[in-house]
Amino acid sequence: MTGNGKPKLAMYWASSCGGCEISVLNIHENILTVDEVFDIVFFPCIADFKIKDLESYPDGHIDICLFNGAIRNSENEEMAHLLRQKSKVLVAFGSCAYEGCIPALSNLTTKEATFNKVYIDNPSIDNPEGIFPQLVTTVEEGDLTLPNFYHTVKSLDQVVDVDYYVPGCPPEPHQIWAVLQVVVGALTEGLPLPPAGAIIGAGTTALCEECSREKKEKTIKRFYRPYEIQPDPDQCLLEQGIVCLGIATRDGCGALCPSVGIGCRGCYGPPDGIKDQGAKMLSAIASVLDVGDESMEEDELEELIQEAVDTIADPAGTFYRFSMAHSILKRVKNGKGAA
Amino acid sequence: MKYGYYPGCSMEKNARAYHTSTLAVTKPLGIDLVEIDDWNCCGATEYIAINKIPAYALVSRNLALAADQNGSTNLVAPCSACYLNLKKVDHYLHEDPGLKEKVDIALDAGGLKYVPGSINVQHLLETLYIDIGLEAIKDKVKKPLYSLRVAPYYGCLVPRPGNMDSFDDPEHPTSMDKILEVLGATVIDYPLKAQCCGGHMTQISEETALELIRRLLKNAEDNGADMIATLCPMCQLNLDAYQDAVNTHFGTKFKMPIVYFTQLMGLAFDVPINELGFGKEIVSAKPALKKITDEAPKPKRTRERGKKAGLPMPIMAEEG
Amino acid sequence: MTDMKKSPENQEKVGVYVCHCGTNIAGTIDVEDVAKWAENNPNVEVSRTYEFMCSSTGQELIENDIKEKGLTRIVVASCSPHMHEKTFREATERAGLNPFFFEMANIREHGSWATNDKNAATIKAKALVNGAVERVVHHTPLEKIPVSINPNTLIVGGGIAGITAALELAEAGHHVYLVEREGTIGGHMAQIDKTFPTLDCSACILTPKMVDVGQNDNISLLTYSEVESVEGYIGNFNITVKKKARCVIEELCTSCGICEEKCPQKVIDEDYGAGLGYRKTIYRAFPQAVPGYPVLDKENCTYFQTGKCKICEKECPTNAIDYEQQDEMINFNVGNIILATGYDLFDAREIPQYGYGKLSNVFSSLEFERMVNASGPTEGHIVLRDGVTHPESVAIVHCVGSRDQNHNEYCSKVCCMYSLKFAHLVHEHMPGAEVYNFYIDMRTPGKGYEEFYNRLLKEGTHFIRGRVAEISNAASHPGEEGKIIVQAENTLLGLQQRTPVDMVILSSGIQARHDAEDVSKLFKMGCDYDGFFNERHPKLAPVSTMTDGIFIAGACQGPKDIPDTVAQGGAAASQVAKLISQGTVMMEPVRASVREDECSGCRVCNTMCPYNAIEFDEEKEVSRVITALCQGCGTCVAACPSSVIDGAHFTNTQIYAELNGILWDVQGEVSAKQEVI
Amino acid sequence: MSDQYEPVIVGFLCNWCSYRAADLAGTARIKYAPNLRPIRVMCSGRVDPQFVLQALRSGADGVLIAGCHPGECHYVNGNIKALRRFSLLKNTMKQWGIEDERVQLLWASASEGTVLAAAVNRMTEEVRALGPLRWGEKVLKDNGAAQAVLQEA
Repeated sequence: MTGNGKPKLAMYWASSCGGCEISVLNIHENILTVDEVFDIVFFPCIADFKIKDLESYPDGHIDICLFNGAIRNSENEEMAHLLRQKSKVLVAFGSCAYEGCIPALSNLTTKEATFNKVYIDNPSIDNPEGIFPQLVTTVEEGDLTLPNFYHTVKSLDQVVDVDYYVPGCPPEPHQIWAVLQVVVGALTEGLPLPPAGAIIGAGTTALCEECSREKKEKTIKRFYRPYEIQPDPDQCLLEQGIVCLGIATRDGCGALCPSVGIGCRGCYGPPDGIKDQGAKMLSAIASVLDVGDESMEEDELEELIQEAVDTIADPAGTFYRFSMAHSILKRVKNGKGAA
Repeated sequence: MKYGYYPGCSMEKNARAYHTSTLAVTKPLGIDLVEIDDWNCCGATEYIAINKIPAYALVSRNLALAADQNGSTNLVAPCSACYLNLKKVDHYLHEDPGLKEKVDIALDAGGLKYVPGSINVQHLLETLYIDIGLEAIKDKVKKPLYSLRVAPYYGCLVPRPGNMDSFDDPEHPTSMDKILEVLGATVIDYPLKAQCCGGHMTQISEETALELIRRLLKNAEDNGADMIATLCPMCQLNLDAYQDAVNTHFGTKFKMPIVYFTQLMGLAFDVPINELGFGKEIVSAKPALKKITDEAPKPKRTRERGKKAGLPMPIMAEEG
Repeated sequence: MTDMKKSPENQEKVGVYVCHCGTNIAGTIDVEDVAKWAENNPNVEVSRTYEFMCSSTGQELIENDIKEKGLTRIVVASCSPHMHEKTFREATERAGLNPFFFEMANIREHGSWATNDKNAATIKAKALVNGAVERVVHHTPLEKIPVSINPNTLIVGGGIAGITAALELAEAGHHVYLVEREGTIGGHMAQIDKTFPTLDCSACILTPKMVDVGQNDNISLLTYSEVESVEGYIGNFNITVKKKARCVIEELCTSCGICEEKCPQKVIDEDYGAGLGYRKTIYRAFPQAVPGYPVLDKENCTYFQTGKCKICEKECPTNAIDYEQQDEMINFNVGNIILATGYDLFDAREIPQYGYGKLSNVFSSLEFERMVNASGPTEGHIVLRDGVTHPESVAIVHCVGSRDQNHNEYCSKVCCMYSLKFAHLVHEHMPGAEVYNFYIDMRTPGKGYEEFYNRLLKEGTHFIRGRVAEISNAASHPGEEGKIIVQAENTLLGLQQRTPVDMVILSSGIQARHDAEDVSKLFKMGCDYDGFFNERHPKLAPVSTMTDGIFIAGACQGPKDIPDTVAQGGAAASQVAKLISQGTVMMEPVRASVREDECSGCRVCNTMCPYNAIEFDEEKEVSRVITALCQGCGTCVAACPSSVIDGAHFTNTQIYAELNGILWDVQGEVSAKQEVI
Repeated sequence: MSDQYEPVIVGFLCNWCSYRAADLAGTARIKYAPNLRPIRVMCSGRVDPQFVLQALRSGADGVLIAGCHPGECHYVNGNIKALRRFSLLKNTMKQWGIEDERVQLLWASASEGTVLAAAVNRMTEEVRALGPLRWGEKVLKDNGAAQAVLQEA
């Protein structure tokens, strides 16, 4: 607890890959400004902090906490509650905290299936007795405990109240810097903060806004996986039959992936006013599938269309790659589902 | 392709010509007919009428054997009566569980069992027309039967109305017409082509049978047929063997050869004539066969103008 | 949903009115319970039941509550919105609310009438009412869209239906474009000799009307023409018509007929002449044809085939022949369209066992019409195909292609009557000839029809009740030699009956035009299973279609005799006249609109609209809906991946609200935080 | 109503064909399963897959989308677009573990009251056979019991 009066910054890493931290460091020399402006009070990834340090802070001690990572287990949840309690402003930082991201893809299967995959079926695993991690393991020295692995991966706002969201997997450095500036402005010059619950560090409309590719009327006969096709450098990828989630994804990243010929993955989440990014994407994509017309026999029609939609492998995984935890259904029905 | 083959009682006897010609033409068309081992009589047209359960059991046995042997789910019967019986029984067993129960007991006694619907019963005509198709048949034609005026005769069993998923129009069948057409023959369209030949009436009430036969022969002749092509041993026998009786009874002078459509296919395929069983017919087909020309006959005008002051006939669909 | 309860609309004051509809609803649904239960909804201010909400007192109930209780939204739970939505919207409006602040719950057609299970019906009714309440609070005020009606009208088809409609409108002072595929108007009626049951000569009553059409300045007659494209919507359709080259310059032609007289080439007249007579290759279908200009038949014209002849050109006194004439595209605007495209006759060749085309003395009904027609190829003499012999016996076969599972299952309505007419004509022309009518059932509904049947019974026609199995020349005994034998089971005697005759007439049924489906697509309206055009309502809107501004008349809607056809022609005309005199129509404001500032310009919606109502602004790189063209289907709304297209009156918010409303009893709603993981 | 479990099926009916088909079924007093809860949309092409998911999320056991027969759509081909979305949605649903019978697409013209009624009866039985879905409580709330100790995994 330093008394230097600088606003206090915390960043925590729950269920995620750590890309968010790297992305923060990616703001280059600005990181010095961050260090100048902020008093970093909890940031396990870059400096040695212990939970007891955190617990020792008075409530609301932290001015802004960037929380990245999804809620996969009981430890993640405990930390979420703790940081919420200690922070004035809690930011769901990055796609995992915001809407579940890759970890939440496991909501498409069951905890059991996941465990079997990881501890039994995995070729690099040698586990003949089929031992799974235990919540509690008693050894001479006493009980060892592990966090409880939940059935469903959740986003941060599904366990605690969140003030702001910064989307992206990871958030783009320039956006991070913009966000920090806003906060700094608010803390130092008393500038207004964005309304609570706002999505900051991103645009409001869909990515096509930022995408420089030429867009025409869309008439798609089938879809291709990236390796199946050499995309035209200037034309809209979707029109070429490459699944690009840009049409249903919030802008702000500068359309990085499409600019290098890779369809947008959708990591910035849906633009304003969309309940379910995957469903919306699904709807749009199916709509522009230009196969079958009203003159055909019903069976023939259904067959043709089925053929065409079958060219999209793993639709759920594709359309919900990042937004699973925020999707309408959130997870697979018990037992059944893709496994 | 492999097909189960149910010759029935007549094929190797009075209908030898049908049998041999069938084997002779199916081979080049890639149809591999495998005779059902240890088959029995189909009960013909009478037995079912007299004593149902045994009759059904009798037929079911053949179905069971077919299902049991040679791996093909298709069973071909060239005889119309055999065909209809097999198909009918398969259908009834499927529709009527009560009946199936009884029949199963009979089959079981013989260590057999049959799942209705597991065998697809086909008449030879169906196999050729549907499975093989006109194109394939056309490809095999080496000596077209130009100028031979043939009246296709279907009899009453194959196109029988209500025959489950019949492969041709029961009221106006045309499958044999189309096959004869691709053979190059001139097909005679005549109204009685699907009417009764008298069947076993010849044994029960000859009078009736002869009248039915006479009508058929006359109608074919009036429409200018050189010969009649049949697909059923019974029909062939009645029209051929009783022609003499008809002539004496009605004082007519019919000399209408009655052959099997497979014999004509054989001719067109240029199969050696001795493999086709010609000469077994009572009214010789030879004179008629002489009419075959190397050149296709001139197509008659698409639209017959009435004579002077006459009124034009309607254009026929396929022409107009 | 929780987020919706937060919304300010929550303060709306909703009035709920549950209708008894006598016992129609109250008999199955506990309306009192539903009304009481509805009060629990925080949005509901008053909830009542009433005997008949659609009655004037029922409507006043709503109006008073709005005025006295300051209701802001209205829900009526009664019949289908297709029945009374309009009624209650008007009531709502009368009391000063926007009519679209009303929502209907269909608890009769979809509720009380669909089940006997009272409990289930009541639960369902609650769901539907709740859905309507939740939905209506999210309704926004909408204004109907006024569309001005172009007073011109397009009529497609110059048969008696089209002619009637055209004259009705033209005489009312409105301009009409009458488009006819053939060279002359007149249609099937012009081919017919006499009309049942009155037996007045078809031509005598038809041709004067045809002449009127030709002479009426308000009618632009486009014969030998077909509609190529139809764009737009009620009040303002843009029509393109292809005027096929008839190789005759209409301005110069005096219809003197010399070209036709001198033309050396004779062909069988398949269309007007039903294939029974002959015509020249430059010809008028019949002398009274309107317009009188001939048509040159390029397929058969010696000049077009061989490059030689040109006799017509040489003979024409006014140099009206132009072999180089090209098809011409004509474009014009109309406010309404009447389709009167008529019917095709069932082709008897489809029933080979009836021998048509094979047995020379089997005739189609149309052939016979031409034959008995004094101006026909035989000058009205009834003869066999040889053109000279008079038949001594004639069989008339009803229901050819009709009431037949293999062909058309429906009854063609006119065949019985015209078959009776045929029988009468045979008796009249050839007393002593035997006439046999083979019928399934005798159907003679209509003024004077049954009497006509009785008259035929007296005239000595043999009526045999039985469907004909086959018609052949296969004699089974000497008495049948040289005859045509009609085989049928006489179902009254229960006997198979073979009837040898000299002549057979096949009374073919009425079918939809072979290209009816293309036409219905061209005009963006529906066809039924048999290919006849769909009316808006089988009883209450027989000449309207689901597409505003497009009407149908005559046999294109289903089999009809001349009186019905004429009546429909008139009805369609009056429908159009009504719209023209209104000047403008108010269109449902159910329309899509793009929130352009939020549109990313992805162009997904661009291909969605069947009416091309979505345009892309290359400048701003956003898509835009042209309201006038939008029909409000909402396909683009569902497609828009960033939800920036709003479908007025069917917004996402409204549908989600209704959805969660009707699922009131199964929600089991748990906020994300309560969800156990 | 008997004690047997009564599925709740949400029906998105198009204004021109299937909604009128349901009207006709009623007018003709055809009795069919009261389990369908209709929502009127102008065209089956208006049905946003989000609606289907939300319906299931909000407790429906099944969703029926009904439109005009292909070629008969009042809006020319809105139903074709519905079919395209439906086909892709079904592929996706499979991955969510949602049985095909729970989300169905039906063509019913305004004159096919019987068709609609029959379809609703059939679907009701199919869904009844599958048992309740009730996503909120059954899938999300007691989803494999949170306190499940890892041994069970």
